Amino acid sequence: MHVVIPYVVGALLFGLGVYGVLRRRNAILVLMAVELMLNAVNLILVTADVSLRSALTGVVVESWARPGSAAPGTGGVLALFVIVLAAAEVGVGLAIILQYYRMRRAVVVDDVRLDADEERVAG
Amino acid sequence: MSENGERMMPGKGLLDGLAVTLKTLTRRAGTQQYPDVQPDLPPRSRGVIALSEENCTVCMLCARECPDWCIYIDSHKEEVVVPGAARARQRNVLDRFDIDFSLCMYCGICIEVCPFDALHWTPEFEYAETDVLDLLHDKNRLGEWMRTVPPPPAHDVLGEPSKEEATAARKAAGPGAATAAKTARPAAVRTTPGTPAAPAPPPTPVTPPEPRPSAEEPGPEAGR
Amino acid sequence: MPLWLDLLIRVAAVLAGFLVLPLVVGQAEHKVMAHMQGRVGPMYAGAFHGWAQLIADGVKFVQKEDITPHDADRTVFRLAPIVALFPYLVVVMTIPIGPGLVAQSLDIGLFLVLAVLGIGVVAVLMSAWASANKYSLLGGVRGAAQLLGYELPLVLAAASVAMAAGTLSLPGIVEAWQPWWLIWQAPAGLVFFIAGLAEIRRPPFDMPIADSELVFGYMTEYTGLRFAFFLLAEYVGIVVIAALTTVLFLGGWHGPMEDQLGWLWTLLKIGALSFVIIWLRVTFPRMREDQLQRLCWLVLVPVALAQLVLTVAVKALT
Amino acid sequence: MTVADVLLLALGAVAVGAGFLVVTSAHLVRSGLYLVVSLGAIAGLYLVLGAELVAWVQILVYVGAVVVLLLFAVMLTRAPIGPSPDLDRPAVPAVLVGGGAGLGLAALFADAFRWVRYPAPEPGTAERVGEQIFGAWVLPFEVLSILLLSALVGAIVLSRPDIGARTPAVAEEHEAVAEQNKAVAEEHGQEV
Repeated sequence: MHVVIPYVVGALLFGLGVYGVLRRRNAILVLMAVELMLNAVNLILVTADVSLRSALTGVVVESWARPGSAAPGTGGVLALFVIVLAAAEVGVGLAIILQYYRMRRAVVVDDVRLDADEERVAG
Repeated sequence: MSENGERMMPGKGLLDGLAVTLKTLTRRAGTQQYPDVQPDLPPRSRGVIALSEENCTVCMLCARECPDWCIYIDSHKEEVVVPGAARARQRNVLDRFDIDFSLCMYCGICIEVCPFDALHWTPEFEYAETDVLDLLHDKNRLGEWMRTVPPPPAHDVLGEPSKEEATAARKAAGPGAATAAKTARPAAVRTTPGTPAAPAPPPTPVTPPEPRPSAEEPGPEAGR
Repeated sequence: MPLWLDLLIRVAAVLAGFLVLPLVVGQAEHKVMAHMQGRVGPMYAGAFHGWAQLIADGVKFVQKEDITPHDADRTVFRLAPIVALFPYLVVVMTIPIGPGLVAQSLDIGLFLVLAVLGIGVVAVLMSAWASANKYSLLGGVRGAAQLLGYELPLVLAAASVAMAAGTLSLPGIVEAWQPWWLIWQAPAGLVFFIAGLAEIRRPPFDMPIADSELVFGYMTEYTGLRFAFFLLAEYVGIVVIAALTTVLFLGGWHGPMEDQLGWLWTLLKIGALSFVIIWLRVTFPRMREDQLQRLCWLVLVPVALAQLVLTVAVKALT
Repeated sequence: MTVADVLLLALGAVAVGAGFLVVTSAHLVRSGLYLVVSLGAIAGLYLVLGAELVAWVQILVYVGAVVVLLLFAVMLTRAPIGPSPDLDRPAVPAVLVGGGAGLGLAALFADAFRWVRYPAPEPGTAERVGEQIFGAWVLPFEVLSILLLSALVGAIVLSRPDIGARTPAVAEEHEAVAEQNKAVAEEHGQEV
């Protein structure tokens, strides 16, 4: 198989994610774009698991470079970790957004003023 | 916590509920197979209202008492020359007697107030129509329902004799026997049922011991 | 046997199971529910005791007008029933009926099943939001909260049995199953079954539908064939949950003469569990929304976690 | 071109196309649904790449939970049906940076890997991934679980108004009480 396909797909998805984060004003859409970026990274990790392993056969590497010695699947493990991280990130991120929405009735990122000492609104 | 304050086994209520439904599953269903099997209606079922035209005197009581004004009555007066009488007598003749069953709420007040037993309940209930206008039954249609009016329930054997019976007995026994006749109970003798009673049987003078149709054996079912 | 014939037979078998079993369960629900309520249920369609009622229903649904509300998001609205039905089709494919009798044996079949069942939530949210109806939206939000919550005990209970069997493959779990697991894995089985009921939104867990308060929840605006799809999804859901409980906790095809009659045992167990699902529906009233979440987080999740500990302990001792 | 290549191309096209719609669609909820499609296609890519477990975890966690949470939040924040007018900022910088990053990385990868064939991996089993996680990666795994726990607590604190967002007055009161408690505890500690 030609691993360049998933690599390029991953790169394009990452670009789309960056575009989305910069372009979108709705905080939830920004989160979605972040998910796209994380998935792009995951895809590249999993693909790297395929390509690097076959590229590195016969190459002696330091033990720290490839933990788990010769056992394959490290990319998959990292991808799993990233998925877990994403789940945690979305959980907290959405809690923040919903709390903000409850106070301000808005989820537009541009309007969030981080520097001002805002009066609190009881939720 | 149960009613007497004891703490029950947790989940017992859930199991009890399951037991109830399972028990019902094993029993026969109570569904009546109506179009296939005619329903066994209780006496005095309120189906449709029948009109005995001959009994009606156009007193308009029913139309006036009807809570939703669903009885329409038209009539005219007729002179009847009675030979031997000094004047011709006037008589009300019924032109129109309609009951709109799309309005009727089956309260039965018209039947209650009719002084001459011209209106009757019948257990007939299959008179649904596809057009609501067809639910206006005219007097012919109402008269047809008379076929389906069941005979009135027989007098309770153990009950007090009716007023008419008591009066008749008193008259027959002559003065002084009134008290005895009042307290006399008719003997509960099983007899063959009498003739099917007319919709409004005229009070027949009978003596108390005379056997009457017993309550256990009503007259043959009319109609159907 | 050539590959294409093999494939054809498998696909045909899965489709047949997918279409026939839900009909059987649906008819059983009609009749069992009726008799549990002292009625006789459908009697006319098909000469004998209304056996063809669901087919008649299907014909009726096909004839009905397919209405899409004016304000609805049309594409999403129309896609939702298919998305609701699709995961179950995939799940039916992986359920082993007898020894070697499975449409698609997978190394991590259990994972696939749990993952794909999770897609159902998306269908609920799609139909709820696209209907442009506040009852639908309320039902959908309830449904999402319920499905997300109950996925946790479902996965934990399944993890317990997978740990006990030492494999994630569904046929593998059945092969490893032993009768005493009935006691050992009983709490997990109970949790799985209850959480499964909530996952397919059957009464007493039908708050997302709740016809007395939310009209019909996220299905309010659906008519005709699309509504029939949702109904079919519900009945397939019953079959799937019963089948998964059978395979994971009741030993699938294990029984007397299991080499010849294994499939029969599986089907019998599925049927019995489907009966229990119907029975529960008839018996219990709908729970309140807060009771639902309380049951999930304060009862089912702790029980499932305790079962995991128990499983590990027994595994370590033996 | 092998079957795997065709699958990779098709799934990749779906993933990128749906991803494009995620970041450009003017319909809030639809963007979430496109995200489902995109993530599903990526799960398909994982399957082709032999990471079966990752694929199903992707479906279970991403499609089944993360996207549902996102959709849930979109609906809770009153997403309208139909396009929303003011979703986007000016496009130019975003296009420059995003396009640059995406195309640049793509060019880099294309240059690095060319059109070279790699042997298809044997499908990964759960056993192997398990060995990896609980062998080489057990420490990160434990750290992750702690992170998840803290995220859980954080989300609960944030979304519960009775314990999370407090008015300043109440907060000061709470702090005062906490300080008192601390002082009392310290005294006790000294006595003991």
